[in-house]
Amino acid sequence: MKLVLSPEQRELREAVRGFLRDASPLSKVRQGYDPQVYARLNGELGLSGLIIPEEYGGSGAGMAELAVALEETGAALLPGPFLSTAFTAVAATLVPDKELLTGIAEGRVTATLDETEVLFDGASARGTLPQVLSGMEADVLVAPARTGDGLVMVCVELAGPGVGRGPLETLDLTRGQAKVVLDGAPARALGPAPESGIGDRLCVALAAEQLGVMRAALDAIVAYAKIRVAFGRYIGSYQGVKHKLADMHGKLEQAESIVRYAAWAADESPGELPGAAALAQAYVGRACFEVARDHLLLYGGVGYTWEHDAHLFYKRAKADEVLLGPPRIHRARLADLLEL
Amino acid sequence: MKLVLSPEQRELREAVRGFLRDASPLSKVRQGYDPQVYARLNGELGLSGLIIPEEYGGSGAGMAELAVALEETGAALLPGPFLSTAFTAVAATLVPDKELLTGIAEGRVTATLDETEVLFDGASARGTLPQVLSGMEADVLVAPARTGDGLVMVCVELAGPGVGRGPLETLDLTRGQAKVVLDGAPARALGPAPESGIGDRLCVALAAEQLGVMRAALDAIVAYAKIRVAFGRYIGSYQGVKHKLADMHGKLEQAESIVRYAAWAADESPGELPGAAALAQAYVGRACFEVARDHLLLYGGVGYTWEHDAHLFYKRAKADEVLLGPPRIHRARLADLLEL
Amino acid sequence: MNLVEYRRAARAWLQENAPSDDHPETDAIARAKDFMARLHDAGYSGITWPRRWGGQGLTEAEERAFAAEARDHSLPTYVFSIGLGMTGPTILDRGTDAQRERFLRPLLRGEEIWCQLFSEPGAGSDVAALQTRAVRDGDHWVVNGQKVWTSVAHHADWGLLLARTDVEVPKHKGLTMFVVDMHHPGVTVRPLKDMSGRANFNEVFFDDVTIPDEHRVGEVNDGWSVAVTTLLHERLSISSGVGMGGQKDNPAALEALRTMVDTSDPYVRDQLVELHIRSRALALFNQRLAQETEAGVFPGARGSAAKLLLAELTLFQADLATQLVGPEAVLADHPLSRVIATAPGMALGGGTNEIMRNIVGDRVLGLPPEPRMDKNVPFKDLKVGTQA
Amino acid sequence: MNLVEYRRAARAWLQENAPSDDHPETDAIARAKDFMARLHDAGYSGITWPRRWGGQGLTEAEERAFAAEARDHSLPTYVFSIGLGMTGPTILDRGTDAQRERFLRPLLRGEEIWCQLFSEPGAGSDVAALQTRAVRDGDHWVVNGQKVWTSVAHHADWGLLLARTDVEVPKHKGLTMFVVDMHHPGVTVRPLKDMSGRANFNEVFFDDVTIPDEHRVGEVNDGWSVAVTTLLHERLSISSGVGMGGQKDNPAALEALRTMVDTSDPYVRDQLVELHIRSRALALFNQRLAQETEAGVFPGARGSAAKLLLAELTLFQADLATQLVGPEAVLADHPLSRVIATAPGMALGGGTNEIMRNIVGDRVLGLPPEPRMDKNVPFKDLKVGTQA
Repeated sequence: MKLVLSPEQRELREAVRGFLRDASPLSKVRQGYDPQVYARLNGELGLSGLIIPEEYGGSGAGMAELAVALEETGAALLPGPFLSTAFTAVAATLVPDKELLTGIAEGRVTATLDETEVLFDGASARGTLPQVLSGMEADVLVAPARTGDGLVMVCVELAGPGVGRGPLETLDLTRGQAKVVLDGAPARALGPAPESGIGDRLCVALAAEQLGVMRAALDAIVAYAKIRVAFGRYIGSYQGVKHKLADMHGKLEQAESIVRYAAWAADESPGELPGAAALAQAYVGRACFEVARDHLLLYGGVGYTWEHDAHLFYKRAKADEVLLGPPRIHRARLADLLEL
Repeated sequence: MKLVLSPEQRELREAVRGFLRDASPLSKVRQGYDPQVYARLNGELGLSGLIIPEEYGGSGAGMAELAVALEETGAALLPGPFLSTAFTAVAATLVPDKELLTGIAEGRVTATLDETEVLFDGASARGTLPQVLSGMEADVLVAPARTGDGLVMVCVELAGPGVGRGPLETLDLTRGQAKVVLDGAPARALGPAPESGIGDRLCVALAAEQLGVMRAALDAIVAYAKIRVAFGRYIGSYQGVKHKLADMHGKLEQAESIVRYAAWAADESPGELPGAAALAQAYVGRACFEVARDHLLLYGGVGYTWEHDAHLFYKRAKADEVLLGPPRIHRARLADLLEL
Repeated sequence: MNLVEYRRAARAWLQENAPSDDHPETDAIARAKDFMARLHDAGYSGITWPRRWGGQGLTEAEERAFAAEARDHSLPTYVFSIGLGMTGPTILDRGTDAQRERFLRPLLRGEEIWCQLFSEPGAGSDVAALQTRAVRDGDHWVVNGQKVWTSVAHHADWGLLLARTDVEVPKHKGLTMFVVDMHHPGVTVRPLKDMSGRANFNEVFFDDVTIPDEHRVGEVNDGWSVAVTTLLHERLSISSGVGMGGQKDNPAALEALRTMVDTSDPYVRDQLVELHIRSRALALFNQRLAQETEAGVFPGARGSAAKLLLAELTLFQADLATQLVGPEAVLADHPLSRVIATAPGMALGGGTNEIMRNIVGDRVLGLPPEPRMDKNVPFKDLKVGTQA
Repeated sequence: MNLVEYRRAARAWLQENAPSDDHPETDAIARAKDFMARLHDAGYSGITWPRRWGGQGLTEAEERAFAAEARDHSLPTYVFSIGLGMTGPTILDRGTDAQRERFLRPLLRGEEIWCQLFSEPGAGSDVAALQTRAVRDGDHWVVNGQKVWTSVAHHADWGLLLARTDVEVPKHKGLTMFVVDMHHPGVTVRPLKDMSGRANFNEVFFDDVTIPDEHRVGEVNDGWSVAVTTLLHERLSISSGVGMGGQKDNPAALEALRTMVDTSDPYVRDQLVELHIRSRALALFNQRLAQETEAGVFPGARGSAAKLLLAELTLFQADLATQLVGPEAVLADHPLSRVIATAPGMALGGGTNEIMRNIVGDRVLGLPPEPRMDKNVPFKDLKVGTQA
């Protein structure tokens, strides 16, 4: 089990962190998706190809590396289809048809993955997908379809014919969703849907993003507690603030440990992955929201204002917590895996 | 709905509180049951007859008054069969045969009530009751028995023939339990067991005791926080202590409100009683243990010692929390009552 | 007229006169003012205030009776709430007779709207650290500075302003209270959006705003004691309203939530039970405080415990509801989206949870105070606001 | 010998020599001493200590390798743990050569048992507020006072004693460290029972106990800096052990608990999931700290976060287990009865949760310190202990 980053992983982290600090500072995230940033992220850092095998143009790294990258994009509240494309890359590596991978690895194609089953007649797809992550920004949609041969994954060009999509305003101001209606949209089968592995990896990937969100929120409020004065003292010197921050730190330490473990399991220990993945969502999703909430509250009134960034973290944390379904599903999964 | 005490109820409270302060101070509770204190409690204050109708020698008061008394016996961690006798009096007022009531009201008879069903042949009872509250101190046991005519309540003299009983060492040093084996013990039927009403009233009575336990624990640690110094300041001036005490106070306020409401419902609004009773155990049982636990922790190391009284509250709180069964039963009951 | 008759009459009047719209929108202001005038004509505005200043000279009993009846209606009194609950009582307690004469009757009749100008960006919980300066110039004062969290400032005719008049003395000792004309050219009101995107309060900027000395409330440099009066009234008016309803229309409350989620799932059911337990516990506590108040026992700082618990319940139930409902809950047109986006408000407005815990600890439990670093330092030497 | 060989040899030695009994009972002491002598002969006692003083002169790598192997055994080293983990390293760091010569080898060989005498009834978290006095009398010191929470004092031959030698200076500046002979006639050791009824520690009374000046450790009035050394070693030895097992035999842990309760009840099942989540979260955090340590990144104050979380988990799971099991759990012969009765121990020993949160806040997060009221006041004028 490997819970600490290797020197290479630390380098990756620094590279992504440094890039995002310059290219996508917090002051910019309300402007939404910037395709140029996304292109540079993939071009200069090759992030979109991180977990894509080298033969398809990726760097063949593992979930551990993807987790490092997602932690940073999470901490930066990066807008746009980076997470959804990573989700899709996870799925696309597990189906026979790998064509999509090359486009993603090259940074040409943004994608999104949805779990809503669509109808597929071998050439086109029909169906309504009520909440597609980054559905307005993604070029391609991958979704499961029930066919005579069982469940297959199909791929649809979202800018193509037979596709209607409309933006959905959501709580999260930094990343949108879309309603997508497929009405005979040309579709291509990527092969049978794997029996397992996708959902678990999505749990891990999302937990990595959540780890970044909570870390950045904690860092921000700790910094504020060192400069904000009330009643003649820095607020961080009051135990009412300090003890809460200490508890938040404990959650962060545990969350990071779980994310490292789950990413390691995805790469190295498939038998442990289902339990690790459910644990990651059950713990990290909750911890991320709690830390984001408490960080907002500790700002006092200013944290309640629209101008302040605190609510961006709070809202992303809540949106992430329910992104893969009501959080209880992860607990129920754990109960099953523990044979309780 | 009546949530505040009447002047008469306040008088009763002062009388019981004053009596127990002198007759059963905390320094004495480890010595266990003192029949003399019990006799005076019933003689001077008439507590054992509080809810017994006047025609049977009681004072015909309601659960609201019993709750006031139990809050004080709880706060004093009074050892002995007071709660168990109150439980029995609750049951005995709800069955046709009222003979037992007179003995209890006069303070001659201590009693206990158990929910374990025994076998009853019309004249004697058989069965093993694994954990009878105050089973060594009580003179009389009341328990349900399944007969051809349905469930009846039967009454057994515990000092009589055919009864074996052995003390059980429990977590709670201030109040014991006993294992009771009935092997053809002479028994008398008190009449059919009422379909409802007993269990709810036991929930309310116990919650009243728990309210007293948590109040006394909070009072004690608040007093200590005003005299204990660390790092040159009273510990109560640190927000780490103060904020926790403020939260404990909030629990106490809510617990008292619920106990008053549930006792009022028992007396005046039978339709609300089941929900109020389940609420009382679900909230107050938990709050009592949390406050008792946190009060112990806030003492620091000295609270962990045998000589200190903190653990007496902690242990009583835990014993009370599970006295009527695992606490989840009250939550499950609430779910049913709310038709969830 | 005895209390029963009084209440019956109030009920009848309200049934006849209470409108349904209480949104403080622009065109609603005129209607609200019209309603207040009728309320005053009917004798229900300023029930306990002295007759001499436009009140009814009755007791708290009548006020409570009217309030109990008013709870069944949505009265359009929102824009007057600061005046009625805070600034008006302050003028009544601490103003001169000339000020009472000038300000109170128009306030009670809804002819003039008031706001309260205490908080600043650098002085939130620690109000007395405020930096807005008022400098004397003959028989006037000249004010420069910035206030924040000011409800209804964009509608207000008058503001009760706390400003610093001496920086050489410790912070509580150099403050003075004024009534400021919100229509003065140097006053700029800028709406401030909350985290849900709604403009619920304002920033107010003062740029060489002059105030005649006769609009000073209380002595020079005695403004803190006047502010304490105002804040006491604020706390009373908040705590009396706490937990009294509000759940009826809350989509995160049990009754609404049970229709949105799958209650055949035992986990969901138990979470709803938890919500029921917490909601009932607080509702009963509030009812007990209300009964005590009716019996003449004033809750005092215990109201801060109720406010703290309401803040926590508000956060808990918004969080729980969104978890149970899942992905849909974050859609902007789902009712829970707004609930989760405003849930922190109760924990931040009217004193943070930390301040509430201090109040409960100090005033209810009588715990020793935090040592104060800022009591005896001249304000100009004191660290305030946000700085390294 | 490389590390793999070292570890293999250690494993073999332990399999041959490790006894099963680790209870510090009276007759067990002789066996424990015998084991320590063999451990030392085999080269596994004082692995990183200098050879000159009886150690092995090896690195942390060997020590960790041995510790990893030792985890599979219950070594009877409990009565030596204070000496090995705290007082020995202090003598090593701060003692004179004569003291090192006299004390360290017998300590490593288990010939002499040590205890640590810092805490007092009036000085718990705030150790430096201690009141035990040592007064100089020629080439001796005379000690009077009382210590508390002293593990293994009833077996100890020597104690590391922190005493006040000057009351005219602020509290940290008037302390001196000594080695005291626990067999001195003026030393009285009284067992102190914990809340579960077991005597796990002691009170120690000093009544005109004399200590030769050559048993002073460090300079006069420089005892606090020596104590900081000791406490640092204490924290290291606690945090390195935190969360490393202990759950295996815990009746409140998931594996034991699932056999006691009805897991067909969905509520019970979800509560067990919660226990699993919290236990795994902490176990993984501890493993990460251990991996970092192995990689040469020392956890430092982050170990206090792990200790805090362990304290909370210990309380949580004892509480949960007794709730789920219900009435039986409080019977004295039920395993959970003891668990709930000792659950607060982890939150109180080795620093309360409040102290841990201060450490994490100050040293991990770098937050500003609490203002100190006690730094510059002569001790004799300082409020200490319990007083109105």
